Formats: sequence, C-alpha cells, structure tokens
Amino acid sequence: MELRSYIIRRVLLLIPVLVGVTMFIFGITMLFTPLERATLYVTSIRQLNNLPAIIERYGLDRPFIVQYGTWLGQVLRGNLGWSQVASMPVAQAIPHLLPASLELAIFAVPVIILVGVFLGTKSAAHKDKPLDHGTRVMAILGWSLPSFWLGLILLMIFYGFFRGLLPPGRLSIPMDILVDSAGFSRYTHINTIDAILNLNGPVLLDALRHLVLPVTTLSVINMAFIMRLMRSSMLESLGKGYILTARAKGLDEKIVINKHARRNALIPVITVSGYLFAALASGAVITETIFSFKGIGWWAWQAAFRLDIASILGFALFSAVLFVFINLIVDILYTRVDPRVRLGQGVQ
Amino acid sequence: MKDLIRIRDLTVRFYTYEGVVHAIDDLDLDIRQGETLGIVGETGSGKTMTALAILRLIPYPGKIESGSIVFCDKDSGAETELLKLREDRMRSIRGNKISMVFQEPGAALNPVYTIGDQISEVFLLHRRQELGCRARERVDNLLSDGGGLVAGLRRPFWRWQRRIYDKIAEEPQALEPRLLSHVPLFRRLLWRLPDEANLLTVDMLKDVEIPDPVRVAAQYPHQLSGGMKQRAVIAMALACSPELLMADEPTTSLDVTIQAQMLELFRRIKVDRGASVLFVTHNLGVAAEVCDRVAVMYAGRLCEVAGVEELFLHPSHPYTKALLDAVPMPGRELQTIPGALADALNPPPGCRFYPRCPSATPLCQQERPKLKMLAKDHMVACYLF
Amino acid sequence: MSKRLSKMGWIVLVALLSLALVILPACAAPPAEEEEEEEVGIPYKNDGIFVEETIGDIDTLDPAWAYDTASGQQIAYMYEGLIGYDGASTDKFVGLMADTWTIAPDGKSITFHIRPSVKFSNGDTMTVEDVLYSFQRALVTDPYSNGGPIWMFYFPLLDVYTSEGITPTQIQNAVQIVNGDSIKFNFVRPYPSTTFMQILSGSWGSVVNKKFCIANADWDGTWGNWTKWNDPDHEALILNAKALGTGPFSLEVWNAPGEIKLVKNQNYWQGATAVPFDRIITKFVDEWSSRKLSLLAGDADLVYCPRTNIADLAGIAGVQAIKDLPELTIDCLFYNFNITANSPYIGSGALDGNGIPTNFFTDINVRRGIAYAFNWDTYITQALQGEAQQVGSPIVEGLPYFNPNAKMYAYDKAKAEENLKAAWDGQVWEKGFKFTLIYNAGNLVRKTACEILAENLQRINTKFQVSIQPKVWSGSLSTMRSKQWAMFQIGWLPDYADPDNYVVPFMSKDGTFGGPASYYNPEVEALIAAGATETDTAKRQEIYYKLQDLYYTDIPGIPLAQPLGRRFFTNYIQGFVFNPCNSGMAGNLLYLTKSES
Amino acid sequence: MRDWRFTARLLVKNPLSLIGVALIVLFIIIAIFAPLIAPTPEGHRDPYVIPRDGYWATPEAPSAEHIFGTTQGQYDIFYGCIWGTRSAFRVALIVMGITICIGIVLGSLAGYFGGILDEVIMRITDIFLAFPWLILAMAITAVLGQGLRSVMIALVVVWWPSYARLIRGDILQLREEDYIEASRGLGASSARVIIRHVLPNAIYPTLIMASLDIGAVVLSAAALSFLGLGAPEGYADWGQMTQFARNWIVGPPGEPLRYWYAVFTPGLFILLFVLGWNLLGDAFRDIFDPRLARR
Repeated sequence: MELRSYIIRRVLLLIPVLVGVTMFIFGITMLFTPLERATLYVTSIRQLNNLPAIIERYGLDRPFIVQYGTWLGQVLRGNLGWSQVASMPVAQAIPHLLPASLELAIFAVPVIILVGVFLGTKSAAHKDKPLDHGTRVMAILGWSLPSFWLGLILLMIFYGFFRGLLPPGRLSIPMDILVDSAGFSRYTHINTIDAILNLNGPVLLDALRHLVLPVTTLSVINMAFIMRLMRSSMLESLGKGYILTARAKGLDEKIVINKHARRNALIPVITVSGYLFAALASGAVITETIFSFKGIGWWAWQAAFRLDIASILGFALFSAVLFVFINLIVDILYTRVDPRVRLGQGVQ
Repeated sequence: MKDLIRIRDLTVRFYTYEGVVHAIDDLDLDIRQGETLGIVGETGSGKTMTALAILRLIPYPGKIESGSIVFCDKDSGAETELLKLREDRMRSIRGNKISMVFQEPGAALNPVYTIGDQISEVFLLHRRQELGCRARERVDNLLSDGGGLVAGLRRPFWRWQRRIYDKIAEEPQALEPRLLSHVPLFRRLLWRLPDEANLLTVDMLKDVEIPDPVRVAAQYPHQLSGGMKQRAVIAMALACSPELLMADEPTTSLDVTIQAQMLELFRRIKVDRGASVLFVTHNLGVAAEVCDRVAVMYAGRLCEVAGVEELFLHPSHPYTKALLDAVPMPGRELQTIPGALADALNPPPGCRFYPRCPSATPLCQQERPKLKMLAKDHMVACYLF
Repeated sequence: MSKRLSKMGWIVLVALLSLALVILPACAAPPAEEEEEEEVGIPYKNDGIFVEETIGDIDTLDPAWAYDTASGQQIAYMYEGLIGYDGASTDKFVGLMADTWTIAPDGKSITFHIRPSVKFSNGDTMTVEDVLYSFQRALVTDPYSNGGPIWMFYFPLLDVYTSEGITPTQIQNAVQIVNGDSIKFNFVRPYPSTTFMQILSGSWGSVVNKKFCIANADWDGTWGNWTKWNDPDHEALILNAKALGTGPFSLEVWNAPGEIKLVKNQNYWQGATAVPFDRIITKFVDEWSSRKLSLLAGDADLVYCPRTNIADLAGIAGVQAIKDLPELTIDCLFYNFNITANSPYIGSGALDGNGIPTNFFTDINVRRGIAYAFNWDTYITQALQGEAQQVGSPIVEGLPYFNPNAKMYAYDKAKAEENLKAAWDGQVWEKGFKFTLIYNAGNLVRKTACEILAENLQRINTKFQVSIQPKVWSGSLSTMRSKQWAMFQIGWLPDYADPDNYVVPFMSKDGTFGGPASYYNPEVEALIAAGATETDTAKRQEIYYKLQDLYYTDIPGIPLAQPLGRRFFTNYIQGFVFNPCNSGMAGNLLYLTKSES
Repeated sequence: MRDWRFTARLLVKNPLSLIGVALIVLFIIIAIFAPLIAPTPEGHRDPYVIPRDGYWATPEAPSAEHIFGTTQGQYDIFYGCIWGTRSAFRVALIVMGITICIGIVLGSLAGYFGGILDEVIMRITDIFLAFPWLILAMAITAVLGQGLRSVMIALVVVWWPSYARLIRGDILQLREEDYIEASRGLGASSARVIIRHVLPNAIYPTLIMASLDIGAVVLSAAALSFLGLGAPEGYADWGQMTQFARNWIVGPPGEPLRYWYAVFTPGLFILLFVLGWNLLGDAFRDIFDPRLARR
C-alpha cells in the first residue's frame, strides 16, 4: 500500500524532470538558426534548394515555446519523430536497440559488482597490508584507464594475434542467419538469453565469444569504482562501535567483517550499482562504438554526431525515465538491506 | 579475596601520524573476584584502553608494548596469561569469560540486525554445546511421544536430527554438523540451534528487566529507546554469565532517571551472579555509588587505588583531591583543575601530574613516583608519601 | 553465522562462474579454421552466401524516397525497373521489366513494351498496371520538401522540379498505358533518350506491386485525395521497411541499423538458377579494423576499405584488390563571387591585408592565381595515395562527351605569382589577403587539400594568409547556402551519368553549387540549356566540350580530382563488373560467383 | 589551516601519492617548457596544430626526426603529445575553475537561504543529473560544433550540478554551527556571513573533490575528442590523436603490431596524466574522507 503510493509519487515527480531535460536539449538546438536546423533534415547536397520548404513545413522559424509545444504534443500522441540514425521511428528504435545494451549490462554488472565488492572488502580488511596496496593500485589504474584506449589495446591484441577468436559484432554469420530463421524464436532479442530459452548451445557460445571483449572493457573500468567505494565504506563501518562489540563478543574476524561490517558497507554500493546498471543499459557509448556492438549507446553517439535531434530528444527521455525507475528500485532495495530506511527517506 | 585479573606493568602505545601516544604506561592493577572496581579519570587518561587491553582489542594503530595480564579462572582456578594466548583461545574468552559494555549503546548495536540476532549470536558462539543438548532433548521428546501418521513419516528425519545434535552436544565443533551448515538444504537440519538460542535470548532480556522481551528480540536497535538499548547491550554482555564484566561509561549517554536504574541493575548483577565488574567512569559520584574499590588514573598512569570509603574520606594523591574538589557539591564553590591534561604525545618526564600539581617538588619533575602502600588496600603514586 | 560465511562463498563462486562463463568459451572455441588459415590465405566460409561489410547505413527501402547509395543498392537487389545498364556500359541498356522499347523520332516520348509473365517474389504476376502504378506512385509521393529523387522524372516529363501544384491530369498524361501492354512517357519537349533511360535505370525507377502497396495502405491508385500521400513525412512511408519487387532477391530481415539480409527470389523471371547466391548479407561496421578482420577471417566476401588504409590489404594472400575504377564523383574547391557582407570568414572584409572584399573572387586573376598555387601531384600521390586523377572540369572520365585532352591547371609558382601580381591592379600582391577556407569536418583528405593550397599560397607571398576551418555536414550546408563562405570544398555524387547532371550543379546560376557561389555567365547558361534538351549526340558533344573549355578559362572553381575506386574481395568471388552507375560496391550481383576453387 | 601542513606530511609519507605528485610535476614541466621541448617550426601559425611531414596517410615508425613516429597523415606524435599536455591542463583548469565558481555561487545561495530558491536550484540539478553525462556532453558539443571550446562548455554543464550540491550540503551543515548562528545573531549581513564564515570552511572539501575530478575531466574531454566531437583533426590533443589511430589498430598479417606507436603513445600520456591526479586524489580522499575517522 505504502509502496504503491510511493511509486505514484515518484512517477509524478518524474514529469518535471522530463520536461526540464527535453526543454534543455530542445533549448540547445535552438542555438541554431532556422536555416541551420533545416539542414539537419537534409541528407543530400541537392536539397540545398529545399531548405525554405523544410523550414516552412516543420515551422522551424516559429518561437521556441511553440516548437516545443508541437513536439510535446507529438510525444503525447506517442510520436517521437523519425530517427535518421536507426532509419525507423524513434519509438521503435529504442526497444529495437535496447537488447544489445541490456546484454552488455546483464553480463558486465554482476561481474563488476561481485568482484568489486569482494576486492573492496578484502582490501579494507587488510588495510595498509600488501593486499590492500595491490588492490588499490589496481583500482586506481583501472580508474585512470581511458576506456577507449583500453578497448583499442584489447582489439590490438585479440584481433592481431588471435584472429577470429573473439570476433567483433554480436554474432557470426551462420549463427546470425540461424537466429533470424524460423526455427529460432526471439523472445527477448538478447542473444544469450534467447539461446538458452531455445536450448541452443552453439548460438550461446558464439554470443558469449562476442561478449568477452566489450564486457572485459566495461568491467575493468567500472570495477575500480565499486572497489574504491566498497573499500572506503567498509573502512567506515569497521570504525563503528558495533564492530568493537562484535569483536568483544569473541566473534571470528571473518564473521565480524563478512557479517557485521559488510552488510552496512553495502548500502552505498547499492545506490551506485543502480546507477551503474542504468548507465550501461542506457548505453555504454564508447564500448559499443569500438566493438561495433550496436546498442543504445552507439545510437546516441551517432545521433549526437549526426545531430539527429529527434533521436537525441527521444534518447534523453528514455534514459531519464530509466534512471528514475532504477532509483525507485534501489530505494525499495534499501528497505530490504537497511531496516532504518523507510521508503522515500534515505539513511537517517 | 582472590584476584581475577592481575595486570602488571602494562604499556600501550599508539603509533599515529603525529607521533607515538603513550596511552598506558607501566600500569599495575588487580581486579578481585566478585568485586566492583571503578576506574576514574579524565577523558584520555587511558581508562578505556585498560579495559580494551584486557580483551586485547586495542584498536589500530595502538599496540600493547609490554606487560602481562593474568586471568585466574574462578571455576577452574587455572591461571592464563592473556597477552600470550593464541588468538582463537582469546576469542573463546571474549564475550564468554570476560565481556564488555560500551559507552554508546546506540553505536554498540549493529543497526541492520535485530536485538535477538545479536544476542543469540553470543550463545551460538560460546554455548553451542548447551544449545546442542537442549535441542537434543526436544527431539527426544518428539521421538518419545510418537503417534500420528505425520509424525511417523517425520521420524527418520528426527532421528537424523538427533544424531547431529548429539554430536554437537558432545563436541561443539564436530565435523559433520559443521559441514552440513555449509550445504544449503541440509543446513536446515540445524535450525533448532538458533531456535534454542532465541529462547535463551528472551530469558536474558527478561533478566535485564526488558518488558515484552519477545517483541524486543524481534526489533531493530533504532526502534528502541536509549535505556532499552543499553539494557540489551548489557544482556548481550551477560549472556554467557562472564566472570568479568567491564562497563565503559555505561551510564553517561543516558538521562539521569535511567542512569539510576542502570546502576541498580549493575549492583544486582554483581550480587546474584557473583561476577566481578570493572566500572570505567569519569563520574566520581557514579563510582561512589557502585564500586567497592576505585582506581584513579591520570595520563595513562595509575595515581591511586583504594577502597571506596577510604578514597573519598582520605584522598591522598593531589590529583584525586583535585578531582574530588571538582565534584559539584552544595555549600562549596566549585574548583577546577588548573592547566590541561598532559600532552600524550610527549608527556612530561617524572610525574605526569606535576605541571598541574599544587604541591609539586623538583623531584617530581625528574623521577616517576612508584606506587606506595599507604594503608591496607590503599596505594598511591606520589612523593608526598 | 557459518550460514553468512558460506553466503559470501557463494557470491564469490557466482562471480567467478560468470567470469568463467564469459571467458571460457573464448578459450574453448578457437575455430578449427584457424589452423589451416595459415596455409591458404583466407578460409572459405558461408557457401552460397555473399557477405558485404561497409560503412554508413540504409535510409529507407522506398524507391520513391531513397536517394543515397546504401539504400539504392539494397533496392536494386530487390526491385527491378524497366531497363538496366548493360554490363559496364553507362549508355547501353538491357530490358528488364520491359523487353523492347521505341523512341519517338521527335524525341518527345518513349514507349516500353512490358515483359509478360514476370512474377513478384511473392508469386504475384507483374502486370502493366503495376508498372503504371509504380511511376504514378513515384510522382504522387514525391517527398520534395525532404529532397528525394523524383525531380528527375518531373523535369523531363513536366518541366518542373517538384510536385508542388501538379494536377492529376498532368501526371496521367505524363505516363500512360498504351495498347494494354506498354507504358508511354511523354516529355514536354524533346529530351535526350539516353539521359532519360539512365534516369529510369536508377533505384527510383523500380517497379512495385500495386496490390501489395494498396494492401499496406499506400496510395490507393485513385485521384480522390491523392494529395494525402503527396510529400509525406518519412514515417508515413509504407515501403520504408517493407519491400516486394521482381528483383533477384527478396527481403528476409532488416535489423536496422546494423545489417540487412536478403534471400534468393525463387520466382525470379530469369530463373532462380540465374541468381548466384542464396543469401545476401550487408553489414554496416564503422570500425575499419573489424571489417578488415572479417575479410581476413573469411566472414566477409567484400569490405569497404578507406583509401587511407589500402596499404593494409596490399599483397595479402587470398585478397583480390580491384583498383583504379573511375567513379563518377568529383571533389572541387569553389570560389564565392558575391560573399555576404560581414561574413566571419573574410576577415576585415576589405583588401587591406586583413581580409578580402566580398567580390574578391570576381577578378579572374585571383581565381587563376590561386588555381596555379594548388599542387595536384602532392595531393593525388600522397593524400589520395595515387588513387585519383586530375580532371579539368566537373565532366569526369566515364561520362559521355568527356574531353580526354581538355586543358588543365598545374602547380606553377611563376604563373601564380604573375596572376596574383596582376590581381586587383597589384593591390592583392602588396597588401596580401586573409580568408577562411571551409571543409567538411572529419575528412582528412579534404583538409589536406586545403592545407596544400594554404601552404603554397603562403610560400608565394607571406602576406597571403588562408586559415582552415572544419564544419560538420549540416553546418557546412547552411554556411554554403548563407553565402558567407569565401572558398568552400565539397564533393559531388551524380544521379545519372550524363554531363548535364554535372554542369548544372557546378556552373548554372541556380545549380546546387553555382547558386550559392553566385556564379553567373550568360554564355554558360545558354549552353547548359541547349545541352539539356539537345537530342543530337554530335551537337551535344560540341556543347559539352565548349563547357569544359569554359570551365578552364573562366575557372569558377578548382576541380581537385576524380577519385578512383577500389574493391577488395576474397579470391572466392569472381566476375565483378564495374559500372560507375551501380550504387553499392558489388555492382550487379548477377555477374558474381562464389566458389572455393 | 593546520590541515594543509598535515596533508603535506601525509602526502610525503605515502609512496603512491608521491608518485602522483611526481607525475603531475613532470607534466607541469612539460606543459611549461613545451616550446623548448617540441619547438614549433618556422611559419607555422598555430602551435596547437601539429605540424605535418608530408601528407601520406600511413603512420611512420619512430625515427630520428620523429622520435615517437608519426600518426595518420604524418602528424608528429611527439609534438602532439607534448603540446597535448598544454591542452589537457587548459581543459582541466578552465573547466574546474568555472565549475567551482558556479557551484559555489548556486550552492551557497541554495544552502544558505534554503526555501524556494533552494528548491528551484536543486530541481535544476536533478534535471542535469537525470541522465548520462556523456550523452549530454555529446549533444552539447555536437550542437556547439567541433572544438575544445565546446568540449569545455559541455563539461562545465555536466559537472556543475554535483558541485552545487556538494557545497550546498556543506553549507547546510555549517549553517547550524554556533559561530555562524552567532555572527547571524550579531546582525552580520548574509553576504558577509557567507563570504567571511561559511565559504572558507566549505571550500576545503570542494577543493579536495576538484583534485579528485581533474583526472576525470581530462578523461572525459579525451573521450569526446575520441568520438570525433572534440578537438578537430590535427589539433594537439591526446584524445584526438587516439582517434586518428583507430584505423591503425591492427597492422597487416604477419606483423599485427606494426602501428602500435600510433595507438599506444597518446593513450599512455592520457593514462599517466589521469593516473597522477587520481593517485593524488586518492591520497587526499583517504586523508579527508569525512567519514573515515582520522587515524
């Protein structure tokens, strides 16, 4: 009951954010002269002479608020406009491109969080011991790595020396054909999951092969974040009184750390993990670009690169919604982990 | 009366970025069986550290430099040198033979576990055997009053349980149950242990006068009042009826009415459990209330130890005097101790109190005064005597 | 608490497992072909499937809208028009949906006889009705405010460029069914038949299935409210992602934006056996290294290789490189004859050494001088890796009426100085000038061209300062149209292989480039007009030779180079025929074969 | 402030942070003496445009006159990396400077006055934090057009909200402190209270966070350049140079690493630069993390 009203509240809260986000982006595009904006619809030089027609047609010379209004009206009618990049309506493009990004997220996030938490705990437990220094150096290195550079280096090694071992893209040709054939039912369009649902080993294996490099790239960098966070919040809770109590009870250090300290330390990690998932699901731009893994991130990049306004706006809407809902889920998760938290308010 | 704890020239140092802090310096102190010993002193005088040192829980970057702490088990009479004990043996003493109640009841309880969880944890740790027996009895009862088809079906299951609890009852760390406890489904067999622990917990809570203990056991710390929390913490400390209960400023964070109840509680514990209590406080009044003997510490050193009347009637050490004068009393204007607590980073040589001492002599500056026996049970470290 | 303990144990276990899950297959599955790959250059894979990896993406599958090569290519695979190019020729044609045709002696109409018993890929029989519908639909749809190719029909048929204000009768008269089995196109005035047939051979000339379109709520073929379908929004187009044609392949699935899969059309009128592949897969992969990897691993039979990287594939066993294909495209630097006042690109806006006047380039000496300062040799050998040739005018090799020995400029410091000294009665030389050259961002080759010019000019006289500024595609277009630019560099892709399609944009006062450049030369205009409608080839040749000559003497811009194309196939693909008018790299697929030997 | 002395001592104590400091100092030196280390050739107008040695596309291996080799289009990698240091510092410092200013102004307004003003400002930050920063940055750069200028603007836009929030938070705490109350009680003007009492105390954690972020800023700028939205081709910018290398990841079969220098070197500079700042920041973080008890 409380939950439902809370969700409703959050959704209502979402509206101003969305308006703000879109207004902002819309505002940026307004920095263009109508002429310049018209050229955004143009795909070939020959259309230079059509520009006035375009301006007139899309009312590009009208005042900002009017144009925003018309756009909003369209959106409410479920029409997000045409995405030049995906060559389909934006409303279709998002669900169409989401699976690829989700697939990355599904594999990267657990690895990132579990390993990150594990290492973070360890290094906090051994503060200022070699293990701690080791993990910290790793973390800082990983955190300082330019993800695109890491990606390129990985490509360099795996494309260069193990040709065809970890190929680019999402599937290799035969599997690709198989997947789109009648025998194979696409439940989620997430290759690995579909493969499992279809009990199809080869496809699964092939899909995984294509996942290794992008997932590694994503993990290395984000793991560092989680690890740092986990470490510091572990240290924090290790300094707390109840830890002393636990020790005074005669508890084994393992239990003191794994039971009493970690449960408390996890709380901030949950938030970040939520954001992490949202961020990856709404596109790991660079990774998707480098490994030609065409998902939301790649799409957003192309949209920005080719100034595909409809796509950019649509994407902004989408990711804002996603973020808010992930937050919602995180808040609900909180209540499970930390009894002190009630829906709506953070940790007292 | 026999000693329970014998501390001899204990030295604790903290290696901080700023430098070495001399938290405790050559401390000699005895805690006798069944007595309540109070340690009084200003903040940073090392009284809490003494308690922690006994548990060997000096926090990083602190370190027990030297000295010895001998623990004479009341039941077995065996004498053990705590500072030389293997860590796991030490753990079996903590919370079992020697337990501690911390200053901030709020901080001392883990916010994410229920009171019940946190107390039964102690039982599961130190009273595994006993829990095993109790569980075994229950299963036996089930087996004896057989009857009924359902029961018939569940019998083999019960037999198995019995075997396991039997093992635990004989050897708490028996292999089979330990292994089982790691196997997801089978660990369900052991559910009776926490169950029993819970029952004990509830008794315990009743014991510390917590109303409606069953409900409280299921509650989280933030749902309880400060006093309740403190009682819970005490219950936790008393769970295994320790021989030494150390209380670090157990009342300071509570308001006066509750304080009174707490002190009452402590007095009772001592009486009907015959446990010794180490009562760390900066409040002489409180000390006077509960303690049999009082030790006064200043800047990591012991100044004076004496029976409570003795100390309050004939305080010898200038510092003790100063402390007593600093206690507000009707019809006497309050005196404060001039100067500040000695800098623990580089303490003055000789007597640490001399910079603030009204009757300091040149000698005090060079040499550290030894503990002298003034009267029976009255020792003081000062050149005036 | 041991419960807790093991929980952590599990978590770590899961973590390791999921890691392993991702990494193991990698190690587990080194494909068998890796080994033999070392001996024979490239493994043979995907028999019967033709895989192309390229860049860019498909805009739409609708013939009436598609105007980019990527779309045109796929449409050409799935649809067929009345006629198509004959092999490599750009002016000889073979009948496809039409089997014979007759050109009216007065050059005012062409009649095509429709080939009987041709089937669409879904089995429907193609009738003359479908053909009529196809062309009427094109004229009706005409997405003019978003560009689109249909103007090419409108100009010869109705002497207009868009469907604005067109009446149904006009359309009905333009295209008609005659004696029940033929389609007749009526021109407003005599029109070169070859040119029109070139237009018909483009993807916009495709024959669609009337029944299918109407069933999918496309234009219903009636004239009641035909405007409802006129100049639609992109999303309003029905055939965007659907396709049903008579071509050798039919659409299997289009996973926009990544890839498109076509399967053999079993009902193909030339017989299914005439179709060399069971499947065509086109993948769009931005990363060159990925495409290269696919080629070398045998996963792709044809990849797009950026000119900068041709060396990567040189002399690799198993790769066949087909080079020096004269594409019909051209890069050119334009002068602006009438720059908008207070433009940000002309410095002070006066001839004081810190800028240029708005009419700076009206002085022929300036134009000539700057042209002489460009170094074609460096540009072509280095920036273009020798994959280009210099041409004297927009009319490039491979077009009819191309003059192989037209006069051309060459780098000549002396001549450059001479001309620039003469310019603006010597003021240019003593005061110097300063302006900004605009090029299309993200294109190193074009940037290089600008740099070469800028550096040479500075060498000639340190007072000549040309700075270079990149502009994103859309930005460069608007700048161009706003006429603020001083000199501008851009390339041109033709619609059809007729000189008219080059001279109009480059030299006409309302051409795509001529307009923004405010170039006007009455003599040129006259010639262009004449050439457009002249039906006699000899006369046309004369006209276009003259125009090429004029481009040299009047030099409205500097034609930089005609890039030469290249194709990189695996050795398993044979029979490639290059025709500059085919969109897409593979050319006409029916000529290709794929086999292991 | 005794904290500074304390900080300094700790920094020297911790080998990691020492390395960090060393790296940063090194880069500062490179930036300052760039004209000496990699002199700009005669008649080359803008020193931030990497000089070219011919126009060949294919990168050239390290040699006598190009000690790091040349990347696509014969741009000298050494020159680019050296002058790229300047670009990096420029971006980092400008972005951070502006961000902190905006943060301080809005943050202190929101925190000190609270109420409706606070609400408004916080909702605005919500909006900016509501979706991935990279996308926002990409959109902005795309619109403003290629060039470091747009990158910097974009980064400021995505960065200021977190600072506004941070400072607001600190100020909310400080507001309650007695001496602030006191000076309020003494009738000091709001501006005076903020400037004299609140800011000096709020600024410290902000600076720490900034030092943590400089690495991130440079990394982001590089990422944008890499995506072709940042510095124009040929500009002395590490990210842009990495982007040049994209076509040269894998050499011809037989010698897959032929063009390693084109990919590796610019990236290494980014890595070391960011690493330096992160090491420093990490040390700071451990020392000053308000939640970690000082030991």
